[in-house]
Amino acid sequence: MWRDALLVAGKDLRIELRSRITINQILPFAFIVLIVFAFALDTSPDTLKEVAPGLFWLAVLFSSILGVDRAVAIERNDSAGEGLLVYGVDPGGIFLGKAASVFVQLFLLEIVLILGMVVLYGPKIGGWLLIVLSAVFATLGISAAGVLYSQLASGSKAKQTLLPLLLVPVASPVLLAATKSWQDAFAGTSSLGDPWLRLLIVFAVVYLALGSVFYSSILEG
Amino acid sequence: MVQSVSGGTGSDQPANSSKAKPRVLPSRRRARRAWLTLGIVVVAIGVLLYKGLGNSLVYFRTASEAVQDRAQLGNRTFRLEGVVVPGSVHATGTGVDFSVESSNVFVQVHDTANPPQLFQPNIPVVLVGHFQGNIFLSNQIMVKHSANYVAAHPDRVATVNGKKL
Amino acid sequence: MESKRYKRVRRAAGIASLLSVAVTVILGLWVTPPDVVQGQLVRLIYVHPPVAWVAYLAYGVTSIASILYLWKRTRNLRWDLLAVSSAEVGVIFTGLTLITGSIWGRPAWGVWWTWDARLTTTALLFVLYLGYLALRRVPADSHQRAVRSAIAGLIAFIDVPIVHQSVVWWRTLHQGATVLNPSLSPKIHGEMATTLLIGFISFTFVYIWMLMQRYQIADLEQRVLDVELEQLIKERRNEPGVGSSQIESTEDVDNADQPSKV
Amino acid sequence: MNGYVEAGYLAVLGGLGGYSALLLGKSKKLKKSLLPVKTKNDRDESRPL
Repeated sequence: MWRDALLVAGKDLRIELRSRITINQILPFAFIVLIVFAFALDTSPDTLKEVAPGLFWLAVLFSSILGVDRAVAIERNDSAGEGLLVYGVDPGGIFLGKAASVFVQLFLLEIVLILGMVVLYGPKIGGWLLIVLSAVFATLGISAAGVLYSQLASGSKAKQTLLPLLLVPVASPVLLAATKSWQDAFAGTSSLGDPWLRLLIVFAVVYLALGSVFYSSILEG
Repeated sequence: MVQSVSGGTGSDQPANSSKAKPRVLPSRRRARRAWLTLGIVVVAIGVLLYKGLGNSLVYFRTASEAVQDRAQLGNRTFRLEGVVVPGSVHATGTGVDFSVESSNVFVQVHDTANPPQLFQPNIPVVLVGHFQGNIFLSNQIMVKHSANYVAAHPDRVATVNGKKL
Repeated sequence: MESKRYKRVRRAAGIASLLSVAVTVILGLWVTPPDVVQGQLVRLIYVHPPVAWVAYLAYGVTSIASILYLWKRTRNLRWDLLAVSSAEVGVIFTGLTLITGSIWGRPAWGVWWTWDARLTTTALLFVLYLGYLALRRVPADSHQRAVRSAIAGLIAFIDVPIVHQSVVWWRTLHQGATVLNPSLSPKIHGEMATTLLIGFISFTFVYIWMLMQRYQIADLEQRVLDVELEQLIKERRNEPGVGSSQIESTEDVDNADQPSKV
Repeated sequence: MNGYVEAGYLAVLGGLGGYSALLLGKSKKLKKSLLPVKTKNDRDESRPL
């Protein structure tokens, strides 16, 4: 399963590297979201500083919808997905690979985005270790839930509206925990024993496990 | 719970046959792996339920905690909880002045909004506002009533019939 | 259309729910005494918690039916129909929980809504199962849809214990459980407790009736699809004497095995 | 009583009543749509088996 996961992740990332479809769409989108938030709240710069973590993770969550949609769409052309199965690639491996590929893309996006946030919102940032660790696990959780739900919603004409409806509630605990954990980190009051970080780890583990168990059922069905 | 993929019928094949052949796990191993993973999920959720969060979702701070964290709170807006001290309530033109108490720590409150109808002495309240000096300026009072229900006229209750569900 | 037994049970549940809800309303609005703290407002306790309980129950049934569908040995499309029926009823009851809670919250707490853990997780529950129902509308063959929605239903159910325990784990404005609290000692007595119990029972009856009614609709819809398909096949053949396939279908409708599993 | 209690009860009864009516209407309609098939012209033809 793990080898298959690496193969699929490598394949997806190579496709993305060559086509640059996701990055060309997602990065501008994420920045637009950040800028629109700044517009909406620009009358009170202090508020903007205070809610910066929440806005950041909202931008990531919205962007992830585009990312996971693409990750599943890759396999739809020429029934590539069936091809993978016929080759005997483990469905759990496909899931983990896709989640990993989305994770890498989102994580890179976050690095760029955090620079944008500093410039646009100007929050005080401290506690880098907690910031990085919560970002890792939050992104894992969002990618796993996202790939799972994107596959669940695939094949529907209303997918563009259905996927957010399904994914946003499921990912909202992750969004909440990531926001709170970043708030703690920004306030500089927190250690690595942050309860929100623990929550993020639990969610990442749960979504990854559920996905690798159920993915074969979805593909088969 | 995990079904073999369509076409993945080769359950008789060994798990790690030569690389050229499709590697399909035997269905029993597959099922065991599924149960193992579900076990992880259950344990993870269990950890979350038992240990995980405790009081981390801070909807409000009690009066004693707020006084303790006074320096850190500054004049940030937060929710403060405490029991309304009897005899401290004075209606003002726009709202009401009173004190709240928790663990024998008292906080003086100046409220500028209409209190809800259940507002009364000895009831726990949650206030939204911020400190100014040692006075808590509140612009919203929420009553946090308990889950106890007692008949207003106990003599009317013929039989005590506290059935459990 | 349906077996006599199914019809009888459903009718009994219908009558029971009408009667018991009437009793709950009469007891709740007029017979029970006002509360020391809440006064007349306490009367909302006879509807709000029972409605919330039915929502939990409905999602529990959905989850069990989903598991039974996913498990190959018990796989049967009827479980899928049962799951969606129960989820839909659950969404109705969750909506009513939110509405009655809001109506109670305004006078008792002073706010229509606040983002404490109980209210937030309940709102989340509502949206999760709305998503479940939306997922079911995705065109797919029935097996595919059943598998997908079963998985989504199971994942959504994770929120149910979180909703119930939220008042224990976290600080909330919402009060703790009056009856099903950790120490299992009810904090309500006398007529009030009896009425609350009757409330729980009566809304459970309503649930049973609605579930059976909704399940029958799901079943009928399935048959209409089958009949339509057969009619199309028949038209395609367009030969005299082959129309018997249609009679076969009506026979199915007459005495297909009835949902004794409900 | 005080408006809120009545509103709460009305919301529950109205909501449940409305949904019940919807269910009843739907099943009636579906049953009707199945009936004509039953009474079609080839009803009397020899049944298979």
